[in-house]
Amino acid sequence: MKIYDGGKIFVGIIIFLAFVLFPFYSNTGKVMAKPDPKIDTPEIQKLAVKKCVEPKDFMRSEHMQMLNDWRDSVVRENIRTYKNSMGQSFNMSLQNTCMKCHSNKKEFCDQCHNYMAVKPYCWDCHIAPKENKT
Amino acid sequence: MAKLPTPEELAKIDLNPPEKDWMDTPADIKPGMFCWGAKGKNLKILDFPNARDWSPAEEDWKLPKDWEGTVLEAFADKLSKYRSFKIFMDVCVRCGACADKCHFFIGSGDPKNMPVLRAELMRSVYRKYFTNSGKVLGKLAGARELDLAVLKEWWYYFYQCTECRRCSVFCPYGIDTAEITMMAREFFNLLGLNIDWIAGPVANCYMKGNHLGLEPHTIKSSIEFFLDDIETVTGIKIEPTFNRKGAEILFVTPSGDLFADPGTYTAMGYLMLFHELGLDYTWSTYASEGGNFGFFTSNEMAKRLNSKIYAEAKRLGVKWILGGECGHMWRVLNQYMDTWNGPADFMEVPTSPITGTRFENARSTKMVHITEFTADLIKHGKLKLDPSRNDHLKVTYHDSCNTARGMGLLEEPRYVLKSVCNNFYEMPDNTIREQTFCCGSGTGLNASENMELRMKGGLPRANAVKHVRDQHGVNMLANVCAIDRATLKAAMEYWVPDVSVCGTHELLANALVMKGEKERTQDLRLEPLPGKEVKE
Amino acid sequence: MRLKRLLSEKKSAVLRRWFDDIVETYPPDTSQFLKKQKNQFANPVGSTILQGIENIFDGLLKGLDKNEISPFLDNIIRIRAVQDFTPPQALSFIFLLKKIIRNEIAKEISDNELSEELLEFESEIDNLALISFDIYMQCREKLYEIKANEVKRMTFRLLQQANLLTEIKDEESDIKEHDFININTKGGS
Amino acid sequence: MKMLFSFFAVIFLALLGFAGGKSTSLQFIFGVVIPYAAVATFILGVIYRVADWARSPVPFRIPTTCGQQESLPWIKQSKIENPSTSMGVWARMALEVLLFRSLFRNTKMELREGPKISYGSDKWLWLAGLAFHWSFLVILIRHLRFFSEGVPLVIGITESLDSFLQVGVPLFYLTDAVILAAVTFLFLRRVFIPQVKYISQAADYFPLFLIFGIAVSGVLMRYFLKVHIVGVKEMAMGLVTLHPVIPEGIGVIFYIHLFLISVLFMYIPFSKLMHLGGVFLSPTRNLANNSRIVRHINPWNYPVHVHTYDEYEDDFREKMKSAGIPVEKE
Repeated sequence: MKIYDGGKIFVGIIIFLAFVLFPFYSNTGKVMAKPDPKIDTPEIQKLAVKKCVEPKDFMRSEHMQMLNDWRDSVVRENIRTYKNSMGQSFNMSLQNTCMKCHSNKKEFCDQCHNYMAVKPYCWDCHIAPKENKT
Repeated sequence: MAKLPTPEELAKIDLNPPEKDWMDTPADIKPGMFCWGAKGKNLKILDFPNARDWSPAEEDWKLPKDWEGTVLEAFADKLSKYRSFKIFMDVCVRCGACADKCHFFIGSGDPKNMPVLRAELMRSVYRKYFTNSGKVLGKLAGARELDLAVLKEWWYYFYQCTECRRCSVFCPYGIDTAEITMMAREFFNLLGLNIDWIAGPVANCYMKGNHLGLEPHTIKSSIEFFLDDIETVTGIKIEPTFNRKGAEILFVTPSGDLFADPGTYTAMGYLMLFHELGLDYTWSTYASEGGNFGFFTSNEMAKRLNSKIYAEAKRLGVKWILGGECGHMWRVLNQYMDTWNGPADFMEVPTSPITGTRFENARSTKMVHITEFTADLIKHGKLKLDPSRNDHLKVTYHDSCNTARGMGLLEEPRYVLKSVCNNFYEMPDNTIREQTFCCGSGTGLNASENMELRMKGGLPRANAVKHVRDQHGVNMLANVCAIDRATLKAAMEYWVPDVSVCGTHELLANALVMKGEKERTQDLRLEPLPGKEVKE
Repeated sequence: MRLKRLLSEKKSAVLRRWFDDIVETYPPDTSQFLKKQKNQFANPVGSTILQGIENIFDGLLKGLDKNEISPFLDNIIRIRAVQDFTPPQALSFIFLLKKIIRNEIAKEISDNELSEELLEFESEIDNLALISFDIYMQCREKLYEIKANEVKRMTFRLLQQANLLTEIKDEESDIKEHDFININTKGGS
Repeated sequence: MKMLFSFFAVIFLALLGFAGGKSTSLQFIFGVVIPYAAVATFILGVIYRVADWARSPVPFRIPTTCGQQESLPWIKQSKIENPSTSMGVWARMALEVLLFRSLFRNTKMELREGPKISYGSDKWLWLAGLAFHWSFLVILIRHLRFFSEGVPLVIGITESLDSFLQVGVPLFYLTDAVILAAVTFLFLRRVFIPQVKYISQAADYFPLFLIFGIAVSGVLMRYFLKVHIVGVKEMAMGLVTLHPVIPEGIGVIFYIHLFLISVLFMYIPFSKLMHLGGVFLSPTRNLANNSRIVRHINPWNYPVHVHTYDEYEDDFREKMKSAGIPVEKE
């Protein structure tokens, strides 16, 4: 089989491969650390029932939506109390509710956010908690 | 008795095809739209297969046995030889950008004249025999079998394409219907399905050196007729040479200009220009055809005809070749000749003996277009011109498809025209330069039996001419193509009757002030020059 | 003429219907193109029809003047004369106007007893048709004339050299006169 | 018919993806086997097709010239539209591939009558085509965040540009809207412009529906039927590091999305979508118009039977002599 303009075709194919195989070769040899959000802060340890404001699955997929809603209702409507699906009430506050328990931003929030390359804009306004070096 | 149809019914009869798929609508071969079949004797001269007389209008096309096999074999062969063909079969996304760009579609409204569909006529067969999806899914994949109806449809529509390449300008992948039409015509040729208007000139050109079948002495005597006319107009006697060894330049032009008006006036223009320059050049009776109807037949035939130019240049020992005004001739000379019959290393890089300009852009083929040559002369002030002699003309310029889209010769002829006449007007932007509209009769479709087709195809061009006529009073349509000179004349007669057609060098020769000429009172057409007749 | 006043008020509606109906006489894919492509150079057929019918209609309203109206009829008919139409098909577009007008102002006609005027107006349309036959024939004759002219142009120089003509003929005596013209005039380049 | 067939084909494929995601036993097939097969088919298929094209030579130098040729030094050449150098060809190809130069030509229309809107359709094709292809590229690039650890800056920038409006949570991507709008437009013009409908094949509708399905499932997944996104990335990383894993509880919509993408990748090499490779190989665009300057070689050029000068002279010698035309043999 004769290939005409082989040189150009070859270069083209190499460029094509460089693009499509990027995910493969750029990750060779890397051992992927799965994100491992830690929930063993002192504050959580103190809790009798270790439960967040909503069930874990819901929090996992909807926390961004919830935080967004909280912000809107606090800042725009001055409503500060959140009633969860169980009828319990919470103060809508990132700093005083969420981060009180999850005081370990690096080991909790950042675990997944960095993994997924998501940069939430919470910390554009809020001051990230100062963490003790572990 | 049947009820009389109402006007509405009458108007619609036959014209609204049922909402059927195009594949289910076989071609209706209509008189006025096709050319007569090639004569057996012409095909025989050229050793073409299935040489016999035949008529497209008859049911029986006298096809050879197993013609399907012949076509499919050739199809596979062409796919392996032409990357263009293979890619153009594969990559069309049917976006429709080309659909309304074809002059035949615009003029006829026949949907199979949309370039995309013209190509699909062939792609559908390609899918059936050369792709897996087509083999398996059949019609669902847009595939269909090659049968007689398909062949006839091909024949009808690929002889309604002038290979003008306008569609390829607009296609995002540069798909060029001309390439596909060429392949179709290769197939037809294997089955003896050529047309008379092409096969005749090709046979002539092969045996006698030019399409018209002019024999050597005839060429000489017809040029002598021009010399008489030139003497009448200018008082100057010109003595050109033929087949002269040792000349510096070989001049090759389309033979149409030796016989058909108004091309003849262009030929007179060349003679006058060369005489005025004292150019050391010769005509050839052997390579007496610039154009190449073989190009509308098959690649091989085109090469067979084209070979004469270099062969003759070599025999005569010229330094370089000058080519006259022609359209497809220049596509061939620019894009094919050197590849077929080169290298032309026995010649020198063309250099104008008058200005010393080296034509670096032709340093391999050694062949220069006459408007490049003349534009250079004018730029260097080597010609004495009196453009007022063309003051009775309001001129516009028609770009030939092939010089525009297969070469890019756009400014040279314009520069010449603007230098030799005072009234020059461009047609609208989307009808000139690379977007130029075909005359409607290229690729050997300039017969007379298909006049309706030619008029439809010429409509978009004529329409733009009409616009400048109405706006600026344009009365002369200049061009650099022998087919244009012949066919636009007809198109103008029908669509814009008060516009004449001429070659660029006719106007140049009219304006050219020659040494020792008498006061001119006539133009090359022997018509009185306005403003000059009183002095007589 | 109350009818003509009425029609000039309805002009744009009538013209739109008329244009659509004419365009409908083309195959469906074509008709859509003719309607949509407004560039007069990319779509000479559609724009010629559009301009033509407006001027023809104006001419009818003003009172028929053959010299004034002919060029516009000519523009349309010249195109249809080379398209795939039979003669009646090519000219039927004139008669379409009658029906359109009747539909468009049906109510006004009966309300205002305009049928007398309508009859008169329709006979003007009939006149238009007669002029059109004339133009159509001229176009078709022109086509044949062009064919003849082309041959003449190409053979003119041959005839000038009548001696040559006989010379070739002697040599290829098997060629008939008709063939001779074919061989020696075709190609062109 | 052609349209309905394509539509139901895509629906059927989506259902297959649904079944694959629902059943734990099928998840490995739909999450690992098929994606690997799709990528392999895509890569090998594209290479095969390109190599297959390359097996046919380009016998003649046939660029479609769209501007002034290189000629006399004082005549300005159109160096991109009618290139005579490889630089020019590169520029021409870049304009063609990146900006769809040829499609853009459609807009250059003047002296039109009527309101502007009436003629815009051709420009719309260019705009929709451009919007579609660029969105597709941006979407591909930002998906790379699922396939890389320590996501490269380019991907991050692309993503933040795509979501710069900062609307909604998760941030809304512009390209999601653009690609849906563009695909819809490209579909509608196939349906509503009669001449385009007339030329359309099932192979034209199918990819449109398929890409529409992919985009819709992606949008659903991001904004509405949220999936376990960390799991998605784990799975993606597993695939590219060749240690495939099937994390639990990702959500069935993800499997639909993934399956449709796999189908698209497998479909590309065997369809008109190969225009992605073909556009680079089109001889009317990727060649310089320099055939009078440099001899182009046709590898299968073969000698042909010609009518030589000697034969010609033999035919006409006497006539030539009597006409005073020089001959070789007296």
